Amino acid sequence: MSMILLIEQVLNGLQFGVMLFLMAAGLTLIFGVMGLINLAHGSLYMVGAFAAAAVAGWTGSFALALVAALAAAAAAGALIELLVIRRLYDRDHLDQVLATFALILIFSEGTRWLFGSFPLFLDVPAALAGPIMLPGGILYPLYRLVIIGVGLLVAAGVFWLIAKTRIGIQIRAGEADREMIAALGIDISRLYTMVFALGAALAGLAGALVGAIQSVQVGMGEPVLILAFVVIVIGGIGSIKGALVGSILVGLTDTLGGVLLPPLFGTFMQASSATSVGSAVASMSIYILMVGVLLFKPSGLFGGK
Amino acid sequence: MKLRTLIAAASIAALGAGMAYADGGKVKVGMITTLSGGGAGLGIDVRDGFVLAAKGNENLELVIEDDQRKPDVAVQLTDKLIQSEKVDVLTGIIWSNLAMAVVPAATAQGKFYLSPNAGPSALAGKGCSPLYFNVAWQNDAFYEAGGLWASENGIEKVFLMAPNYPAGTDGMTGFKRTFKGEVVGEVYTKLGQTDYAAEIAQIRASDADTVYFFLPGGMGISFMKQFAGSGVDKNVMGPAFSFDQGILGAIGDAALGVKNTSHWSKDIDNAANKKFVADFQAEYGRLPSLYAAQGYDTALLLQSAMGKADVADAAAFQAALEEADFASVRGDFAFAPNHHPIQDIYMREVIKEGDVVTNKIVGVASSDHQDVYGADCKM
Amino acid sequence: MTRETLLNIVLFAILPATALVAFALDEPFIITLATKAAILALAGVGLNIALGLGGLVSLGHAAFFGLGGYAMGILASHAQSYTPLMETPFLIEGTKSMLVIWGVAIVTSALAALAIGALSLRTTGVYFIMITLAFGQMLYYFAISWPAYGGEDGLSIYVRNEFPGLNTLDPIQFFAIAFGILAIVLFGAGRLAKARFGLALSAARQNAERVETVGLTPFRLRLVAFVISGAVTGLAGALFADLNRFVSPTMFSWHTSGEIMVFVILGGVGRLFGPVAGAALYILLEHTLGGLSEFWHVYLGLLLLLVVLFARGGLIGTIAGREVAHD
Amino acid sequence: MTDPLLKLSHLNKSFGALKATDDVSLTLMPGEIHALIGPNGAGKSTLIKQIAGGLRSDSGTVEFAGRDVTALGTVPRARAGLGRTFQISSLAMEYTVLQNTVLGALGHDGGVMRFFRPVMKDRRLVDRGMAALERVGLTDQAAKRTADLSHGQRRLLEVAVALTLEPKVFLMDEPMAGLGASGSKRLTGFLDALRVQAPILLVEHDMDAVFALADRISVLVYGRVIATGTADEIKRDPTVREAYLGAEDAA
Repeated sequence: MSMILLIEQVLNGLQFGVMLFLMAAGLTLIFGVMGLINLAHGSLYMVGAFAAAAVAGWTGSFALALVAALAAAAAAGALIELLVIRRLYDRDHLDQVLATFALILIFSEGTRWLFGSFPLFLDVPAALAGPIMLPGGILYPLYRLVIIGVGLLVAAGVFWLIAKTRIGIQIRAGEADREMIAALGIDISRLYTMVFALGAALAGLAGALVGAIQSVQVGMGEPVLILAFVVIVIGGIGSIKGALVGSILVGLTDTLGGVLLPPLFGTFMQASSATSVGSAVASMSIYILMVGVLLFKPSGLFGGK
Repeated sequence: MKLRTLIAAASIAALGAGMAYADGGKVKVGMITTLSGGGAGLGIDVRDGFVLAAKGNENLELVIEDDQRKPDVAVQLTDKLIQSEKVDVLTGIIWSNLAMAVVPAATAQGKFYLSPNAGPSALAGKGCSPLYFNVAWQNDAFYEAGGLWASENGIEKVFLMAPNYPAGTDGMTGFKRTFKGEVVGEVYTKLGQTDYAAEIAQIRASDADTVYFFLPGGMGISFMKQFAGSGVDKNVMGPAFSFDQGILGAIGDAALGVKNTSHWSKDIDNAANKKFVADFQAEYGRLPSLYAAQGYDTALLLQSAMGKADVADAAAFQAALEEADFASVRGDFAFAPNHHPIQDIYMREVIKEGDVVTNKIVGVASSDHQDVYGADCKM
Repeated sequence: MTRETLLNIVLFAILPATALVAFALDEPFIITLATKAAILALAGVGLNIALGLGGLVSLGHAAFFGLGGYAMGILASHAQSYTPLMETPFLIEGTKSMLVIWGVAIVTSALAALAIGALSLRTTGVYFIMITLAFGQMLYYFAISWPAYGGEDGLSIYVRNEFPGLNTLDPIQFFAIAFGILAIVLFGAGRLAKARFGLALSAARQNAERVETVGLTPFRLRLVAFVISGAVTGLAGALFADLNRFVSPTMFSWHTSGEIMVFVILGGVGRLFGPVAGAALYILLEHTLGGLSEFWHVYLGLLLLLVVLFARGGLIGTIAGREVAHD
Repeated sequence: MTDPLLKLSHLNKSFGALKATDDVSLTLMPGEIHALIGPNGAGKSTLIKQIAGGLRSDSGTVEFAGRDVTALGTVPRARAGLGRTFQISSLAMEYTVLQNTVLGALGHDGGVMRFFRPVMKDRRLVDRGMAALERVGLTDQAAKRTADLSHGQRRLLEVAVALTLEPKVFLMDEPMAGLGASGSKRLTGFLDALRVQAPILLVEHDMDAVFALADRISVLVYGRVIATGTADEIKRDPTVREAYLGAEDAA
């Protein structure tokens, strides 16, 4: 395999990882602050993508579509937080898993009811379409580079938010000790709604960005959700740094595993069976990675407790 | 999910067949298809096509059930339709894996099964049954035709891609069976994968002149959008499944110029097809897909047999079905001895008609195409 | 007699009563539904041993359900095609005998549970939920991409497997088999909960430190519970495959794990008959709501949400009230 | 001279910069009650965890009945005969009171991998559980849910569970807390008699009980044992008065 191809694949893995981070950041924040497992996070990703596709269809503007995705996902997040999620904070994980599993069913079929069963159209804006030439003669899609840029920017924003702002201080206080923030005179329920809406908005943004190069359809959030869970478990639940490291790790493992494993198996197997066995192992690779990490660090790479 | 559609007011002329019914001859049809969850669009089209063709036939009673694309649900619905509803004929399954579960269960209980979409190789060969008729295609047909067309049209080096599951690997095997050129790369992706950046990079790095792929549903949409954005300059070919009307709307301009093989296209020039396309648009307000065409043909076939024999007489009804005496929207249509179609497979190209992205026939890829599994079929 | 005991008797009687009425009315499909409920309840009873007694929230029980299913599918498909499963180092033939298939399903899923449990039980809380989910997904992707046994297409078995003295293709007789097993397992699970093992396991769920202090190892208790739980769910998987005469990777999907968990929750966590109530209710809903709307999952979701939020303790908890500690 | 049943030698434990246990050496002789006292935050709970096996020591050794158990965890130490009660009641709250003591009896008996016979019909275990309840005076509460017990009753149940283990050594973390005057007086009498069965390492805030019961007292301040001796010696010890009792008098 040529160096150029390898670099391109690493970029692909990075882009995938950055996208996962947008999902995982919300999940891990919500878990860290509120102690909640939210299986419905993938539905918020889907809400973002559908809102973006709908608005792009009406107005033709990708920028407006992104704004709509953020707004719709944040609103949907705030709504379910107020109606359902806040009743789950002091429940055990089992109730949380079940209730948010129920939310997935409602969101998926509700979206299908609203938008029909066919995938929607959402395209990359003309200005970002097509490839550009990178140093070293690598031809790479501009839009994917933009995704990497936006993702890293958002990551920096989230780190800044947590480290430097008032709400960040409150979030960190909440992670350390939930009773503490009440003692500090912070309106907990407002903080929770805000954190939840923030996580939802990040998921919605991811859905809209990815929707432009993938298929906007019902159920699109579930595979991403499971990967995002793998990410935060690897990184250590509640840790933003862990989410970032985990995302990149999973993105690279998944991309490079799919590329490198089949030829690797080809070195000691028949070509035809190597392709399918290699692909089979590649599709299991991130789960193997996760199990491996948990065996040596049962609470993830950056897990505190 | 249960829609009991009892259709009244027969109008034989409306069927364009112009024949008289045999006396009595009522038939109860059970349709099990995918109406909810992922892939529901395909089942809805098959249902709508079937209902359109059967409209006005009071001898045909239709019971529709939703399999949710789950094999276990499909098998249970089969039992239900046979045991409780006492249907005579089953139809509707979209997916090969569900067909593999339902068809043996139906024929083992002595019921006819007309497949409006899936055609797994096992059911065309060793597992064939006198009661099983495939009105769509054997799974390999579009791929074999694609390989033939590519060989005859100066394509030398292809890169193959499909999901790593049986329909995917079988399809690529079908292509390789008829393709004379060189396969320079072959990638099997994870089922349900949505990001194809890694594969596109491999395609770019290869010296293939053409990418031939099969990625059904959302996978194909994702791939095409990403491929168009990558600036890789290679021909794209595939079976019709990734370029059907329901999907083209979501891909948009990115699909323009793609060649795909199909047994049907809305511009096939015959009276039955013109009527079908016009009626379908009038009834449902959207362009028909090939799934709708298959549903429509299935109902036409069934009604042609109902005109000739009583379903209670299985041998006679089977013989009537074998004649395939109906005006298919595909033009010429006949059954091979293994009850799978002998039909022309066309090459289509994705074009833009006004604002609508759609398909246009550019030639015949394989005329009177027939599958290779019939030799194993002993019935 | 407590209200729960009375309720349990009613619940226990519902399935065979439904099947018998359907038999009298010649409605074989209703019998098939009752059979499905009995088998899914069995899977739930399996999960409930880990979840209810042991407090182990496993989101990967589809792994065992699927393994049981594939034990049936692989053995029966080899018997169907008269090809041996393995020739070297010694010959293993396929089989159509339910008893042998059940044995293989139980042993396979127990061994898998031993391996998965030994690794997963090193973690707790969310990590445990997620690592079990990951193991389930691993098997799911493996089953899809492994071509030997049908991959995504799954395996079709044309005729149901054999049970001595019974015609298994007759719905009512197959129901009798499934319900018989459910009854035996319910009895066993009830005894287990009250036996030494159950006392210690349940104590480990309530307070692991306490159990350690009296000199017992929570890890060992949980691992054994996980193995028993996996084996029961695997047996249910084999029966489910026989009900459908078909297996596919769907049995391994995380939705299956979620659904088994839904049976347990709908009925009531930790209640012996909870999964029976939950599975019966689920099947009932699937067929009544399914008849009302294409979008019945919305209603199922709403109902599930209401149960979790407002009817804690599930169906049995709502009707029978707080559980009294067993004597 | 007889050998000590429990012997701590130069135990250390730090949490970051904080030295929670600082070179602690202690012994517990057969038949004695050895009380461990000290102000809040002196490191008593940390030390108890190190002895019981829930917390690994940075250095030093724990010997139990002549055997080095430093490397062992909670379970093997419990099986070796260390009967511990918790400062904050640690019981199976959904169970009845009797079930909690039967659990203890089961732990002592071993043989937990039995899946069929109802444990509450196992005469031997139930009798042992009832006997323990009788000794602490909880017989009437046997069928009650543990969660419904008062705080004081839970403390007694803690002791009862420890009794079912028939340990060689008792490790009791504030058993008097929340008992009230008459309750602690009764428990004091009970512990007084218990030392014949097995010696007790007693962490306690109730000074009346400590001075009434303890054969020896060790004073822990900032993780260090600043003095060990009889009640009279401790009362007279100037460093103790300054570091501990003085502080209490002032308060």
